[in-house]
Amino acid sequence: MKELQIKAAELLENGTVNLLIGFCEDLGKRLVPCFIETAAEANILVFNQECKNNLSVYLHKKEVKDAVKIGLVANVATLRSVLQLLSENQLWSLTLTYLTVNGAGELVVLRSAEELEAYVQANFPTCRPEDQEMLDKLNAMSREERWAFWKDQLSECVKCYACRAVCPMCYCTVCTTECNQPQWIKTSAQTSGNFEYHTMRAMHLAGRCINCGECGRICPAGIPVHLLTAQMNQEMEQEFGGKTGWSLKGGYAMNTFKPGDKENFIK
Amino acid sequence: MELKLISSSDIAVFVDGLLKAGKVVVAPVLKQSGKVFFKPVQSFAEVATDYIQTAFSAKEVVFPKVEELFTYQHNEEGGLDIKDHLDRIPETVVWGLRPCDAAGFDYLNKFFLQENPDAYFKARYDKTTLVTMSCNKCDASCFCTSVDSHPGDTKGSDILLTAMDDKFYVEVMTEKGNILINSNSALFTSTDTLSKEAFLAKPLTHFSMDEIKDKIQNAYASVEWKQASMGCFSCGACAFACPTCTCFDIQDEGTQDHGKRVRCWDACGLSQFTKHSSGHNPRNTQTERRRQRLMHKFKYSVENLGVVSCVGCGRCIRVCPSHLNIFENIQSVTK
Amino acid sequence: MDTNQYIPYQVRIADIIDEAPLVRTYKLEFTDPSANFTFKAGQFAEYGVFGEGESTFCIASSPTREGYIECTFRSSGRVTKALSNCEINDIIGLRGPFGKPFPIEEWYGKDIVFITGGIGLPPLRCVIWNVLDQREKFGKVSIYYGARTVADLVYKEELENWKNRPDVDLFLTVDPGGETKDWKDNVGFVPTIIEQNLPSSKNAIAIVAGPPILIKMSMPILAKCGFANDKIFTTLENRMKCGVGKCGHCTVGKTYVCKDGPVFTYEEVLQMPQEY
Amino acid sequence: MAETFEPKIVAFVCNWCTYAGADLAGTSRTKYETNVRIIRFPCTGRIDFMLLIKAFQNGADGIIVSGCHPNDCHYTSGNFHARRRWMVFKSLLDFMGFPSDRITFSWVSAAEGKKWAELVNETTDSIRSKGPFTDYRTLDYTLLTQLENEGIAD
Repeated sequence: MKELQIKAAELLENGTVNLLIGFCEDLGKRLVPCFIETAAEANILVFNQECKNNLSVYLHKKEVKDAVKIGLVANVATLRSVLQLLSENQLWSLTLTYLTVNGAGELVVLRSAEELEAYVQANFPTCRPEDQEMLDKLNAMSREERWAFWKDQLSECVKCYACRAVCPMCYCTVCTTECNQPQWIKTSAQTSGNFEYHTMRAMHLAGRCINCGECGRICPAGIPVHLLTAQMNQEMEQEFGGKTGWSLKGGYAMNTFKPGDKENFIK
Repeated sequence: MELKLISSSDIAVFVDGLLKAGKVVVAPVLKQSGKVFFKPVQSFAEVATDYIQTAFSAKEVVFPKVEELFTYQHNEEGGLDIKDHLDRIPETVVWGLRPCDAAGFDYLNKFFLQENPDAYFKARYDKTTLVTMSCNKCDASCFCTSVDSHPGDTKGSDILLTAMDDKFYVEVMTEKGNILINSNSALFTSTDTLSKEAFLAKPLTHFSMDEIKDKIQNAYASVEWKQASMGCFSCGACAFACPTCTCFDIQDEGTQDHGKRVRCWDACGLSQFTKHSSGHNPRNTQTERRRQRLMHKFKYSVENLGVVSCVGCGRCIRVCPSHLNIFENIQSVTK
Repeated sequence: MDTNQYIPYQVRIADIIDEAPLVRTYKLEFTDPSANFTFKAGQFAEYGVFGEGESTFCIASSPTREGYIECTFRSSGRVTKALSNCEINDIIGLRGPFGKPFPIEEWYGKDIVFITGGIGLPPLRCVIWNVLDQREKFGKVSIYYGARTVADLVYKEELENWKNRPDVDLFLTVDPGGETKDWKDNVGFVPTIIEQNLPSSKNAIAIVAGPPILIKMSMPILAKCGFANDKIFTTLENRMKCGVGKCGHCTVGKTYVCKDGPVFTYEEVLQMPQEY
Repeated sequence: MAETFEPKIVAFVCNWCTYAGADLAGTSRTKYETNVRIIRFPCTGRIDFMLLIKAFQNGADGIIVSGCHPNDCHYTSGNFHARRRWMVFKSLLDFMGFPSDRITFSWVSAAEGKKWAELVNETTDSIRSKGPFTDYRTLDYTLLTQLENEGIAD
């Protein structure tokens, strides 16, 4: 942890970074995002496997973008989502420097998109075992059981939109939920409106989500919404090949096509 | 105010008795996600007992996340039949909420009924009885002692139970509480006042209300707001989990011929909250929205209703994706 | 059971006037005769199209005209678009009256200056007619009104009526470039027209309403004429949903614009945080 | 409820092929069930998945989505994009437990009037056997209104 703080202070000192987004501990010993602008504050930085927040979502925030030169202390999932965002032509107006700790515990500093791509491909994360187990359990269920499962879960949703707020891929200026001509998604948190919202969100993230799991982890109502996009990811990888957040060229599966795409369900 | 005792084993008998009497009992239930929620229960067995705080507050019983204001239906004469369903609200007992939640109900009562009384809230509140459980343990997010409350506070609750080894010390505060007790008075034996101190949690006290009340006067212009709200994503989680957040939106659902008008939760943190149809947004950045939330709770509601509307339950800290800390922010902007 | 403020009156559209592109005036009559709806100048109401929602704008007709109320709105959002598709004899919902009215009784014997622009005239028209219907109680009445183009001027025939009245000084204008061939009145922004015909502030009060830019530009001129801040009244336009000070959308600092306003003196507005 | 349940089928069809096919079925007097309500789209690529959810919510019991055969598309690749979208949407609905067999996807060219008629008849019979689709419409209740709806309050 010491080298991370020293490197961060150095980056802030020599001006390669105006604002560094990292983790620190709050009163309750919880790991929370922190925003450091001066080298002196760098000693509060902390980084370990428990740092799960996907900090790349802050790169869309106006107050953060104003700093232009931004440092990001990131786990591999965050790096993968930055790579996916770069492949979607986002964030190119920022000069980003990434600080991460690799499997062997050494501090790694990535200064360019190419270095980022190489690092992510070398340490490409796989689906977390507990998620895979839940996915298999759900896929093993009958349709009625799955309907009952999601009906019970989605009736808990209060439409606080925290899942949309923490997702780096959800950066639309006006979200479908905020459109009221026509009213695509009901504003009130009734179960049918929640179904519409989560179906729409899963469809808009299919082929883009990098499965960092943040939406399910932070949901106040404890709904595993990350399973929806995780399932979509796995099916689209089998069906269309290619992985999300794998390369700068990206290639969003839903806006290309192959003549040989799956067709057995079309009469 | 009456003081009673009830043995721990009789609690299950008491609650099941309420259920048999046709009352709806809403109590904390441990869900598969490991979080505890207020749900209607069918028996005492479902009630969770080992928890510090529920994920969402119990305000949903008197201020539901979606509430039908009325249904409308075109009739033959070309007019509309408009019907509200205020008469169909069941007798409800909220079991096992914490003293900070009960203080939250006290604020909701002031907010909704003091001026322009809200008929829907009144209908639900009159039919609700609050049975509060004082806290024997707390965590770093609890700060009720900093907002003029404490883990054994009786404010707002009809009955306050304090667990003491194998029995519960029962403080019956209101008439509604008496009715509940008398529905099964055999289980209770009267007692004189006992000291609860030994059985209560000891949350840290970060500041006092008098200290904050005068320092908040010029906090609006503080430069700390930007740093305090940097971690904020502008979602509604803190407002929807909060026992005293009362903002709502009114939406119509249905066609021009028939449908319903519903009232649903809204949050000042959401970016569309104050947006005009012309596109002008008085609170455009996240810093202003976070400032509005804290200034409303610690200054504006004091000026309007004479009481700080934060009860120190710490839900907004636990539920926030980046654990923004309301009492740390208040301390930093009132330095 | 106390009154349920969310159940609307059912009102029938008796007459429709197309004032300007996208701007319509509805004359509304109460289907339920026992409604005896009374209001004061400056109060507003929530107009609801069932199935679409509710929208907030002022009551444009004067309380001195019994039996009906009028409202003027521009079609911009979901509800106002649905409202502008309504025809005569359609039923819409109306909730109100909400908010605090203009303190007209305090203005007896004083000169009154109305300054407004574009769609800001309806909230003031209610006050203007209220004053003109008891004209003898007031001093000089001057109205400064402008719009982007000639077509955007609302209440065109009433403007003619006011222009021909001897006891009203009407200063009509359109923004530069908005005039037509046979446009005889002024051309220029409302604040510049005020500067050309400065109203005297002796024993006078001013009422300003309309787009924020107009309010911002007119205030210094009124200050120059000697109007004290508590002699200038304005209406704040904020997003409103409930109208009774509960839903939280219209708050500016501790003030609920719907319950404590929408009419404020400029002095009160200055004390509020700049969030409107 | 009528003795035999008459399903409401909504058909989202592309204007250049399937709509013309349906037109051909009409002109050649082919009989087919009248439960279908046809909505014309410039291309299957324009059919948004949200429209299907809205249709189910407003009372549809079954949905037909039909457009040009691959390589026939008037806009060259509309149906290819649509094919991928429907593949993902169908598996999402399956994963959420939605009866996605109530949605029939097909290619019907402008010359296949008979195929259109058979498609409609087949779909109507299969939906009629499945009965009305009320799962989606009866989802709406929350904590306390849930009790009111279940009549505990009465």
